Amino acid sequence: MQSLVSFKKVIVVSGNFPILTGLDFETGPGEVVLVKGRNGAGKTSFLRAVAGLLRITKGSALVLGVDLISNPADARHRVGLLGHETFLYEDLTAKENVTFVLKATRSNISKVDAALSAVGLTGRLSDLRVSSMSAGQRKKVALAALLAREPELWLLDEPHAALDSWTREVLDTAINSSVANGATVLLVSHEPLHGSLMPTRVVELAGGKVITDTRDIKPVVAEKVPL
Amino acid sequence: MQSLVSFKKVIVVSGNFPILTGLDFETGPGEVVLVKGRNGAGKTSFLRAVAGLLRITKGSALVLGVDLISNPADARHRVGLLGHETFLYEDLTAKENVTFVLKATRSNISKVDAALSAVGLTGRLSDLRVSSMSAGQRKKVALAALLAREPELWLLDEPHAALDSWTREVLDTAINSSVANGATVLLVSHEPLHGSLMPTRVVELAGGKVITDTRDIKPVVAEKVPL
Amino acid sequence: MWRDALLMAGKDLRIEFRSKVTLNQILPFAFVTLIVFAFALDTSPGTLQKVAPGLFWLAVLFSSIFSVDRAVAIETNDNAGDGLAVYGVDSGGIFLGKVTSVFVQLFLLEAVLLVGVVILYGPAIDGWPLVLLSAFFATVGISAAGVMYSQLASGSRAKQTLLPLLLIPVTSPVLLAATKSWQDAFSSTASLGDPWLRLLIVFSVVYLALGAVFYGSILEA
Amino acid sequence: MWRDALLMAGKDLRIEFRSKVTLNQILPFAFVTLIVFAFALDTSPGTLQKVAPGLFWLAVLFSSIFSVDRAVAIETNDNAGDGLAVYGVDSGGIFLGKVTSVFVQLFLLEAVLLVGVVILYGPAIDGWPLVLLSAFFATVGISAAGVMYSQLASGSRAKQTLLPLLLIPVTSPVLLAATKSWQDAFSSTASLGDPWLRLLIVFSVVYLALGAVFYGSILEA
Amino acid sequence: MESKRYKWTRRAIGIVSLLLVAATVIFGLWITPPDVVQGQLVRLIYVHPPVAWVAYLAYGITSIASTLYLWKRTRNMKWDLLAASSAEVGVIFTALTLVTGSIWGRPAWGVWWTWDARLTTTALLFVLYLGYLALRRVPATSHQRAVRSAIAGLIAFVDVPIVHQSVVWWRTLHQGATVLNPSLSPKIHGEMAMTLLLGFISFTFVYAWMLMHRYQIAGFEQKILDIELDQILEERLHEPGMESMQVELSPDVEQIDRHSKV
Ligand code: HEM
Ligand SMILES: Nc1ncnc2c1ncn2[C@@H]1O[C@H](COP(=O)(O)OP(=O)(O)OP(=O)(O)O)[C@@H](O)[C@H]1O
Ligand SMILES: Nc1ncnc2c1ncn2[C@@H]1O[C@H](COP(=O)(O)OP(=O)(O)OP(=O)(O)O)[C@@H](O)[C@H]1O
Ligand SMILES: [Mg+2]
Ligand SMILES: [Mg+2]
Repeated sequence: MQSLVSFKKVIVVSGNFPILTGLDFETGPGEVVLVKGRNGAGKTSFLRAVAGLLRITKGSALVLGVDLISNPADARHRVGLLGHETFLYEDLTAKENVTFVLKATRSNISKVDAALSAVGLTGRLSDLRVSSMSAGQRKKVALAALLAREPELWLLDEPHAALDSWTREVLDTAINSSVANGATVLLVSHEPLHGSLMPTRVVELAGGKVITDTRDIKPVVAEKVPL
Repeated sequence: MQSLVSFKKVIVVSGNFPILTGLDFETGPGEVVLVKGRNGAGKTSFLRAVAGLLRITKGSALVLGVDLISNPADARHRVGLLGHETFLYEDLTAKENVTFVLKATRSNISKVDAALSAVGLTGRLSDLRVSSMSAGQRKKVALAALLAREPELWLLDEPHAALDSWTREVLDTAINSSVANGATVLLVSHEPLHGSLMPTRVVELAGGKVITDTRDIKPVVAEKVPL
Repeated sequence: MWRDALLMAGKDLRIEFRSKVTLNQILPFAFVTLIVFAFALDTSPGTLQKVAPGLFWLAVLFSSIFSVDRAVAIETNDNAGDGLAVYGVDSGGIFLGKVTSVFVQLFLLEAVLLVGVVILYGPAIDGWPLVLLSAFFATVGISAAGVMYSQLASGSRAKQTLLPLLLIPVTSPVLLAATKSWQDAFSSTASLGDPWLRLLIVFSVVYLALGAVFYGSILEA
Repeated sequence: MWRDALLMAGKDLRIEFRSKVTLNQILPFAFVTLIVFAFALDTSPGTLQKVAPGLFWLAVLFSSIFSVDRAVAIETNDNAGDGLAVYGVDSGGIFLGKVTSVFVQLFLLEAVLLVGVVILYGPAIDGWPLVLLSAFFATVGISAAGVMYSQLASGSRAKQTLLPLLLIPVTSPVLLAATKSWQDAFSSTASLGDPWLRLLIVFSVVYLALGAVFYGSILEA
Repeated sequence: MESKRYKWTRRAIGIVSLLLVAATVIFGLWITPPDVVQGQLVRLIYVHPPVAWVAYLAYGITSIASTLYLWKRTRNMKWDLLAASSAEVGVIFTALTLVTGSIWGRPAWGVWWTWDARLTTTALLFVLYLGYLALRRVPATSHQRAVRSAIAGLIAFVDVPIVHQSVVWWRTLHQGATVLNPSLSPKIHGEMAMTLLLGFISFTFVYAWMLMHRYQIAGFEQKILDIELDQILEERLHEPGMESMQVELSPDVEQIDRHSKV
């Protein structure tokens, strides 16, 4: 199996604190990896390291065939990151933000409208400045940009937070269909997953390293609380 | 039944946008009200209005016996708000932040250590500046301040987001025990609730008003996905 | 109110002590300002000595912009100001606390800066009591006006640029009066009955009063 | 790189057009600066006229601080800069785009400010070509150095105060050279062979080159 | 706001100001004699002091309206709109003061500008109210904007008496109080005094006309906002998610009373 992400004994020290402490992780295409762990375990830092945004202090790290130690920037544009921050410009509208992202990644900007309406940002909302949007609406704009970009590697850091159940379905469906097209997904989540999105593998972090790695997951679909 | 929050035809217009459009809501002590609704429905705004942080344009609003139209500030210190923002000072440590909140609310500062260890912020973490904390750790600091304050009315805006499952349990237990002591809780959440926290009532918002209000909730405990 | 003022001042000074912004950044900035003024104005050698008080207070005024900006930014980060509202902290107390914290920082800055001015431009100082009293009241005025206007300008995402526009005109009387009174102090005509000193006292009292009255409405609005 | 530069400049100018910060706030601020300078320096009547170029460039320098601060703040809000990294936007392009956007805003500001200076301080201007060329290269230099240092200073939470501290010293040669060259232009000795103009050209080229080379490493670090 | 009466009053004031300005021009340029010292230059006196005084008047109105807004019992959005309109017109008149003064100063003093106390304080007045207008453009709710700008406007007004007294407090190059002096006895006489008075009246009318126009535009802007608000409200009440609505929307309940909207 070709390896998409390969971290070997990765150590990240920042401000004299060891954030990642010898993390080993490997994944190939088409996987949906759920990354679990307590608050402060290093999940966000792990995803940022994979995206090439965090300087690796020691160890070896390959992402999409690029060595992050020597070229931290070269894999980034093939990676899609949706995190606690949405990377949006407050003074631009939803549409302008998505258009900018597509131009910046040299993608086809004809997909803007489709992506916006896929997440339900139509009419008034597509021309509303991000600064007047609710928490969930902002997240939707970021999500639309991600959907339109179709990256090869999705790094999702608690993507469901702030989204309503309708948009959660949209996200889950999008993840499933992109995985069907060969993309790989690393997903951090504290919520018990349910519904259509099922991980192929669960990795648990603690103290900045992987402590468990489970591959055979029984596809138990959770029963939703009827609220 | 004595009414703790009583909103009648509340309209909030801000920046020429009707955020709340004639919202009716009433609750008495000891209730746990789950507030649901799509992104942008007005849930956050509703909680902020109850906390007296959003100016009410029209309608009548009473919170803890205080008229919000004439005295928007008078009920605030008896209300605890935990929202998308945590109101923390980045350059102060966890302990200093909680101590400041308790001093500002003229509460007993001897409860600081107990509250911090209740959410698991002990040792190194209690003296770590908030600026170096992970998303979940920040939320825990805010939660600790809330627990130590013991407000009469809890306004929780997606409190579970970013918290790990262990801390979720802590939060749910705390809510339950405060409700047992007569506090009232308004809880915004997009996640299917499970576990120990069961709302006594579910209110759904859309377009800035209450559209459904369900009181008899079958206590179906959701099955967790065994991940 | 006084309790809350103390609490706020303590917190703000502690944050300053942690981040050392005034010490490490605003103070050097003030010095740099003094030096570039000298750069831009290097005409005859006597000029700089004559305008030393003016340059000193200009440098203080520009530094104060950054200082009050930060004092208010502490509360707008992560919306901590909303937190204060929910905790029921008195708005007059918030105002006085912030003014105190800014005052302490600016006054210390001025002390160091004065040494710099004496060394760089070499004016002779006669009336020390006048120098100190003028500096005291000028600093109170600048801090009070600064905190109030900084709060007025907050909310705008482009606050850093709006603040100096609002603040400099309203504090320019303080700048003028402090300059004049120092000029008197530096010459042999120094006396504590200096009319400029009286103007400074009036200004500081007026701005403190305005702030105590209006700060609440600005926060609530 | 050029494509990315255009994209960034377009976006930044659009944001400026939306928020109108330069027009509504930085420009009035520059005027206020001109007025308070006069306040602080009102000695003999001839003085201001003589130091007009110096005061003009001081005002521009202070305004440029706010301008570049905002240009970089656009990317640090909501960590948009990390976004650019993930989208694979060329760092040289980011630099050039930001410099272009800042340059356009500052140059327009200078045009208006010059009218103000002529009216307020009343210098006589002879060598227009020299005035324009010096202004052009000085502005390029200030914008390039400004964007680079502003990026250096970002990251620190107390950026607004760190930036002027870093920026003023490195641009003071530009300040000096632009002042001198305008002084020549305002007298009858104006010629395009002015040595100060040559210095300005060297500076602007050097800062542009430095930025294009190092901006990437600053972003990465 | 756009009642018939308002419209006709405005037009009448417009016509009167036109006639008055024409009369001022005729008197100022042809009827009055040139000055012994200043020659033809003195004719600027029929424009320059009046525009300065009208600027004071405008800021005075702004302050009164701001106070009325800040005082809870008289609080009404109209006062805020009036304050803003008057300040805008005041800024224009301050600019005119600066311009006519400069034009006068060039031949009279040999410079366009000098750092005399009156000139400096007038320039400050100009930027103080530019700051006021900039503050109004900060995105905020209408109440927030009204409170903030009212406070800034009141404080800025303190400069007006300072400008007026500057010639007394500081030894200045600028003309001392010739007309509005403490003893209220004008030091100019006859035709000149009459023409100056005429100039003052005519510019006051011009101010009134401009203010009414600006205020009306502010009213229109408000009305457009209200219409937009209605449309958005309509949209908001039919947002996705409304399907499960238990009760029917009763349209009359949903009307937001605009005039109490603060
Ligand atoms: C830019 C330059 C100038 C500015 C900003 C300026 C400003 C003003 C202002 C604000 C007033 C109203 C004062 C008050 O009554 O409270 C005024 C009045 C007046 N100005 Fe000027 N002025 C300027 C230049 C001049 C010049 C060059 C002259 C004549 C040589 C002049 C002659 C007068 C006179 C005669 C009055 C009426 C004074 C009175 O009766 O109280 N001004 N000016
Ligand atoms: N100035 C404004 N102009 C236009 N719309 C605005 C403005 N301010 C707020 N809104 C809208 O107000 C609505 C209410 O937002 P609010 O944050 O209360 O929603 P929410 O229910 O908490 O959503 P979420 O689940 O996404 O957090 C949103 O639809 C938002 O777009
Ligand atoms: N400068 C620093 N000094 C001390 N500790 C630090 C510093 N920077 C980061 N940390 C610590 O690094 C750890 C990793 O943080 P990270 O954001 O990756 O956690 P996470 O798993 O995403 O947590 P969460 O679930 O709360 O989002 C945290 O425990 C944090 O306290
Ligand atoms: Mg995280
Ligand atoms: Mg919300």
